[in-house]
Amino acid sequence: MANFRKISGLAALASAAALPALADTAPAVANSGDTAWMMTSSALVLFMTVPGLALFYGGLVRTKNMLSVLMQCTLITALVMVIWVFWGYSMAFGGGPSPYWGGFGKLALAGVTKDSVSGTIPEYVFSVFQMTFAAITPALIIGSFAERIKFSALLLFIALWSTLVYFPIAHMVWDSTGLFFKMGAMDFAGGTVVHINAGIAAFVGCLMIGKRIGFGKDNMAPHSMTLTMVGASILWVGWFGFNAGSALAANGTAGLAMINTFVATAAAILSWSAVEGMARGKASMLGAASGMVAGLVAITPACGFVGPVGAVVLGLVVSPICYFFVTTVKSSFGYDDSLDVFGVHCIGGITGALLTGIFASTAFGGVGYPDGQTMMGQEIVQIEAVLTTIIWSGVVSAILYKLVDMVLGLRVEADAEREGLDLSSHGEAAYHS
Amino acid sequence: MANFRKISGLAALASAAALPALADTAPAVANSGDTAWMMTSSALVLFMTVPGLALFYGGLVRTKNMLSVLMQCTLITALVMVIWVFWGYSMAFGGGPSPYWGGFGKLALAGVTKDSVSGTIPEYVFSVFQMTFAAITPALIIGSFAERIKFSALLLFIALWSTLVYFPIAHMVWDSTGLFFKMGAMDFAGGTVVHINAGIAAFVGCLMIGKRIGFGKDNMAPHSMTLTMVGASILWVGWFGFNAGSALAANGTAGLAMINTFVATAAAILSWSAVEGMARGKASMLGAASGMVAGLVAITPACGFVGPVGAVVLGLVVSPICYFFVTTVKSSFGYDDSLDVFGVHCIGGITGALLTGIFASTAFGGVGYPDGQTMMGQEIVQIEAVLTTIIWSGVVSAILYKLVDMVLGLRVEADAEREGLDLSSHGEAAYHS
Amino acid sequence: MANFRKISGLAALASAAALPALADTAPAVANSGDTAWMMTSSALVLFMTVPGLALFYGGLVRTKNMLSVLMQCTLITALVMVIWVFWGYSMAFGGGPSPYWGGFGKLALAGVTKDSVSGTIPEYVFSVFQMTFAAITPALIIGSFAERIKFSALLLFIALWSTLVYFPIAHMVWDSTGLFFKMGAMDFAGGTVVHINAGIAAFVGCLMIGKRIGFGKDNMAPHSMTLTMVGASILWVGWFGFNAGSALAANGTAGLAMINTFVATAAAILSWSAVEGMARGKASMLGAASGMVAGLVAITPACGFVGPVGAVVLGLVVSPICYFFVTTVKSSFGYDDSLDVFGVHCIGGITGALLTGIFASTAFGGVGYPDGQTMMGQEIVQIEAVLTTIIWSGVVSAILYKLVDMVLGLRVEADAEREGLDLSSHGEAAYHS
Amino acid sequence: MKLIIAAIKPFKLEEVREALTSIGVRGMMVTEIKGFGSQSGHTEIYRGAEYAVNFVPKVKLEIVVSDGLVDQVLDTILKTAKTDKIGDGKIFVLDVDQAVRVRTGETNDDAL
Amino acid sequence: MKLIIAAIKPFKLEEVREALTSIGVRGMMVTEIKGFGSQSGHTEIYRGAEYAVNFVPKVKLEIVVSDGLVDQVLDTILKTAKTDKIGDGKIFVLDVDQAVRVRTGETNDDAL
Amino acid sequence: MKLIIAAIKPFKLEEVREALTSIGVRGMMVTEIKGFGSQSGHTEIYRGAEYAVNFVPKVKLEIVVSDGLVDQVLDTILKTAKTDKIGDGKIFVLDVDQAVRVRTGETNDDAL
Ligand SMILES: Nc1ncnc2c1ncn2[C@@H]1O[C@H](COP(=O)(O)OP(=O)(O)O)[C@@H](O)[C@H]1O
Ligand SMILES: Nc1ncnc2c1ncn2[C@@H]1O[C@H](COP(=O)(O)OP(=O)(O)O)[C@@H](O)[C@H]1O
Ligand SMILES: Nc1ncnc2c1ncn2[C@@H]1O[C@H](COP(=O)(O)OP(=O)(O)O)[C@@H](O)[C@H]1O
Repeated sequence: MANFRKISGLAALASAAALPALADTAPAVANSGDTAWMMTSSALVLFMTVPGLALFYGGLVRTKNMLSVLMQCTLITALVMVIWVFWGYSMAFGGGPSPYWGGFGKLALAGVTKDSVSGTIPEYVFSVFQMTFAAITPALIIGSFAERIKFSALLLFIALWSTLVYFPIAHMVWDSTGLFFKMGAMDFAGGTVVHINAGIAAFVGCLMIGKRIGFGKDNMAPHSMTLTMVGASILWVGWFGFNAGSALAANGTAGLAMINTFVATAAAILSWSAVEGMARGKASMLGAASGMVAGLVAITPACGFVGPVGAVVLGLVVSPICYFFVTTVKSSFGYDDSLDVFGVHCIGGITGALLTGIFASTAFGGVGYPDGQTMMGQEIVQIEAVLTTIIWSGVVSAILYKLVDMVLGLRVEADAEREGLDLSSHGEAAYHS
Repeated sequence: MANFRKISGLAALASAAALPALADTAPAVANSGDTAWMMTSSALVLFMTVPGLALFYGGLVRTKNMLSVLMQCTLITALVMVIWVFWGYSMAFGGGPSPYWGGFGKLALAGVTKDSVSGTIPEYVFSVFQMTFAAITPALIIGSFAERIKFSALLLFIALWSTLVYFPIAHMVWDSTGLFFKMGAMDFAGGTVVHINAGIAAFVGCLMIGKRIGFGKDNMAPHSMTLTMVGASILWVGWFGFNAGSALAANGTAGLAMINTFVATAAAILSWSAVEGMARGKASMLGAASGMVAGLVAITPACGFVGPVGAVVLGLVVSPICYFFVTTVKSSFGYDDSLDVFGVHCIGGITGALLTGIFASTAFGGVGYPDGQTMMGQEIVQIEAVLTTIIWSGVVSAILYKLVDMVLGLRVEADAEREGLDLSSHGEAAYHS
Repeated sequence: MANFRKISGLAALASAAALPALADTAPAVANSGDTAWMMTSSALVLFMTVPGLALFYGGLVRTKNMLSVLMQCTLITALVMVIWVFWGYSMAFGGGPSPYWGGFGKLALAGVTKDSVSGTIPEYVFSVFQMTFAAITPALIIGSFAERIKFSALLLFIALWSTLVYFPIAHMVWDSTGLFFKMGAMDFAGGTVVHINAGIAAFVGCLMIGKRIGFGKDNMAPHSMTLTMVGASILWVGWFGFNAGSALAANGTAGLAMINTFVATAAAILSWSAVEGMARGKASMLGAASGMVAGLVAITPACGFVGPVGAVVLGLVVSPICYFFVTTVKSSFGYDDSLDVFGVHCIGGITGALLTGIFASTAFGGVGYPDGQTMMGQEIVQIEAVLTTIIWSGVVSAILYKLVDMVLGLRVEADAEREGLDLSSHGEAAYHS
Repeated sequence: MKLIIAAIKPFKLEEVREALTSIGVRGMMVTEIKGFGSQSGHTEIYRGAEYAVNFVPKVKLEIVVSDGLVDQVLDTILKTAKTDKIGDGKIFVLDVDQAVRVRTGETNDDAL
Repeated sequence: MKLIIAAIKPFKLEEVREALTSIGVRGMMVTEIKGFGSQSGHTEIYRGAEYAVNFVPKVKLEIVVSDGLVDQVLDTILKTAKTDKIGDGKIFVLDVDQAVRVRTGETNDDAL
Repeated sequence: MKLIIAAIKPFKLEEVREALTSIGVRGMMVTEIKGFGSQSGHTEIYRGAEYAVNFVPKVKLEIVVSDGLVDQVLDTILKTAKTDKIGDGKIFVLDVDQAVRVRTGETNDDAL
């Protein structure tokens, strides 16, 4: 987010221009238009998580596990938000000088008041916007081990994961002292910190937790493709807050991020449907919804840097790649990533991160690289950022899963899994007639 | 809303600072950023009502009564909006000098044009924002007597109730000549006028209408916890319009209201789930959704006055209190408040109103009291406002229920109730396979 | 949209006043408040389409065709957006001098950068906002031949229809060189270009494709009135982006469009329910939802021109007219317009377009006519615009249906229709238990 | 052994089940069905399209009992399911050849 | 009395019900079932996971009639449910010992 | 011919169906039912309101076979549906008078 400013000096132009004199002479005052947009964006990102992601995932599980998915999304959101206030914001944006974390300077939002300003918006709004990112990222993870995770274990894992994986990586990417930020990695709205990060943690999770009982044998068809489509659509709508909100202002860069988020997604829907049409003769709703999410994931790092035609190409490209992973690769290796978090978020995120480095080139209609950087040089930076994230998140996640497994056990009993988590973990049923 | 300005002079600082000179010398012109935010907020509050509240409530009733709940929310919204144009706005904000109502000066929006400005926004936008509050408040009531009310009777009751209860109390709280406003009651976004007000009217309603046939014997489990969760989530998302919109501007106060609306809710979700976990060994989705709403209700009066840590504490506290009311108290007394409007909205609202008076203290990170006011003094004001609302709304509601019962009958026939209101009152069924 | 400026010079006053000097002397810079609102509006119009319209329509079909409706809405959206980037924007707003289309000057968004400004907002945002209109319009059409259209044929038809019908008519209405624009037709947010246009194309479509198997004999009751209500509500919420967004700024005119969009809709809900109550003794949810949409359609052309009381009257009037069409007229003539696109969108749109010419009069609280225009004169212009649209869209649509029928066949096999399009065209089922 | 099939009103299910349990019935199968009979259905109108729904929601019980219990079961259902309004339902009795409990392999009366 | 059980195609239900009514059948129980038979199901693919759905939606009718009506009922169902395509369904006839109408206590043929 | 009615655990359906197919059963009717028996249900609590759900989801199979196949069918179901936990289900056998295939009009054993 903030980092697009440094990278090229281009992105923040429009908004910066609006109050140059003021910024130096008078105390900073928030710009009402930027504030309006960022509050809207924050609400949109919450909307993505509950009910967006919850429905997208929930529709894909069997009826007997519906509420468990909804509960996991809801409680993760609640838990991370409370943690955010106490130590998350500080660890990510506490103002400390380390490239790895923000320090403890803003524990419990110390020093932040309603008159504090961050850029052109109130600091509370900046904090809230970032908080919504911190909440949705771990919620993405649950898709890989849905229908078998123990509820208490999940919450403990997420509390630890947010603290030891998310906050540090958010700092690295978006804080001006952060590691990737200094490297000049281009990640407009969080391709690495959100999607690759969650995607790899999910992948490790499903490997360590193991397959669902009956995997590959029982009919595990989505209980409501309707809800999945609703969830995916809400994700798309909310994602404008996520992507265009990452401009941290209502300006031309936000507009660019917005159009890209529209058209890359549109293109990815078309290409997933086309691939399906060719592979099995019919385009399915799950395919279109998957393409939608894949396109959104892929454009996330790129949205403020590439042009609309580049965005369309990015969208066209990402779906076949993800399709290949959720069909061929998954079935060859036989892991049970229940809702394809790895195949869509991690692979889609990597695709986006790497192509950002290419399509950002002015030659392809992008906004160009930071001063002195070449396409090749940028690509190397992009790769470094991706690899660092994969390793950090992958290794720490593995340790945390192991730890939680020892303390609480990661998985429910076989009978509980068979009965369904709704009844066995939450004591209710999603539907009664 | 408007009243936070008077109370401390703090709240409106940021936005006021932006146009001091202008305000005196030139004709008032709306600020585009504030206007953008208030239009967004208005749309969000409609979103809370339809489909938010409609789904939250609808999911909780049995299949056979689903459409009746949706219809009641929809028609109440429509009815109140039309009334609002003709006499509601005037009765609440007509500019009259009475502490109890706004007079008839703005019947049919007389004198309001697209150039009229209220504060920093077009008066149409102010009117629209207030209208959405007027629509959702009576819709909250229906939860207490769901599954048995006669449709025509409900509409008549709501038309009267809005006129004789809502508009006057809205005037008292939010108009600068209003009774509570002058007393210095702190109610940022409508804890009294919306939640306590509707909650007590609902309580009186379920007592007067009586229990559902089969209450305590038949399985009345929610027909779709999924829809209830979706509705609750939409309420949360929309509530940012409700709460942060009550700043009437896109500024630091709105930002404060927003972060509080996030974190108090998050905390209340956690504490409701924790209480349930301790009481029955499992945290349920209905519990988390109830905690969500309880947290939102409680933070409503407080959101522009307390700090984020105070908001978290408020959230943690409100859920156990509401939980106690919807479980122990309700079952001891045996009233049939079908969807717990009293236990969540009235009790949650009272909790919020009283704690606002405490956590607003700068000692607890709040913005402080109006000049010269002490915590004790403020608490007395808060209590007065709460009691006045309870008495006014309780007594007038009781009279109106009685009246409507005499004219039309409040309740459907037993057979119609057993068949379900969807078929008997609306001639359709919610689902066909 | 833009055309309200020309017509009276009134509408844009507030926003225009904000930057008069600037506009001439300095390079145009986007206004952050207007930009914030227009980005919000664009997201809202997408929200109308997916999942709004998809659910509104989807709930009305039988279970076995649910996904086909969702897929059609999703893929049309995706397809039109990609087309928009390549030639749609240019054909509508390419800057060419023709009254019929915009030329090829902006193919692939040539020349548009993040610093391009259109009015007071970034051109990307203007383009995105318009793009969402281009996507929802053809999606409206599908309702008339739902449950029997061949998927591939639909996509081909829509690609052609957008190109040969939508883009030209959008140019005629909203571009300052456009035919209707020059005639002074008052169509604030697209009554002709969106609703009449789609409505007549839909009507021609259902005539040419023929009735569903079992029409008038089998029970074709909506599979989920709940989803239909949710979809209608989302349409209402999103329509503020559509209508108030058509002010292209966050100002008093947007506020006027917003209040009108609230109250006309509310009035139309009430009057549809009232008519139903009189005709069959019960008001249904489908009736209220239909009234909601009819009210929204009717106020669309009028929302920036009439006053709130005029809007209420417009809403009260439109429902009985549409009711008459979807009941009496449809059953007399026996065409199978499955989801009443003609009866609601076309008829509602015509009602709105014609009444705009009347209620815009200052005598009825409207903003008045362009200089020198009389009510009678304006009505003639309105009628001309309506007729031109009906003829252009009707004739070209008929030709395109014929063409597509010859190339691909418009309709699925009888067995596929009986099995349901979800399985036969998309290979999945909407629900599994 | 006999198979007793009863179609009753849905809201009577709990009451009937309890009454049967109290006279010693230990198992049954319950199915939601659409009943057709002298009780008439209802009409739904959707935007002018009228659908006569001829079926009424009922619950079907299937209970296998030893011959000795048949009369008592019939009596109990007759008493508890009765509301004296049309559509109260029907009871049919059929002969059962064999019964087996899957878990134990016990047969006939032992299996019930 | 006989119990006639018929599994038919869902879209034939209305037609069959009407035809049966016209020959004097006054009641039946209708259940949505999954049928398994020579008519094959379909395959659904979800992101590469393939599910063979072996069952086909059918509707089961259960009709108790007096012995005299059995042949006519069979004939009527045979005629109206037939589409000449695979999966048209089966009809089975079982013997019924007793029938009782809950509302009145009437028994056997009087109860039908 | 005999009608074999079996109530089994839902997750056993596929296994049982396959096993039956392999011994020559060519058709059946499958219904989702609520079972009541010695296996107890569960309790759901909604904001303090407690609902004892006495019924357990089961699947009911109805299979008409020629007399010769009955024992084999019973054996097969007994073997495949068994988990040795309470609630494994019951099987009942009834006599069938007639069977007809709608499509062809074939009767009795030919119709199965
Ligand atoms: N001949 C029959 N065969 C099977 N089921 C029947 C028969 N007659 C009635 N039923 C069942 O019994 C229910 C009640 O019967 P109905 O005729 O409506 O009322 P009543 O028994 O009070 O006269 C019906 O809905 C149907 O399910
Ligand atoms: N032996 C059987 N026992 C019970 N039901 C059967 C039997 N055979 C077929 N059915 C039912 O009849 C339906 C139609 O049978 P099927 O074999 O598919 O077609 P057809 O009768 O045209 O050969 C099946 O779906 C099933 O519900
Ligand atoms: N007497 C009976 N008549 C009809 N169905 C029965 C009967 N007893 C049991 N069932 C069915 O068999 C299922 C399993 O029976 P249950 O008593 O719970 O377990 P088990 O057979 O292991 O003792 C029940 O859920 C019910 O559907």
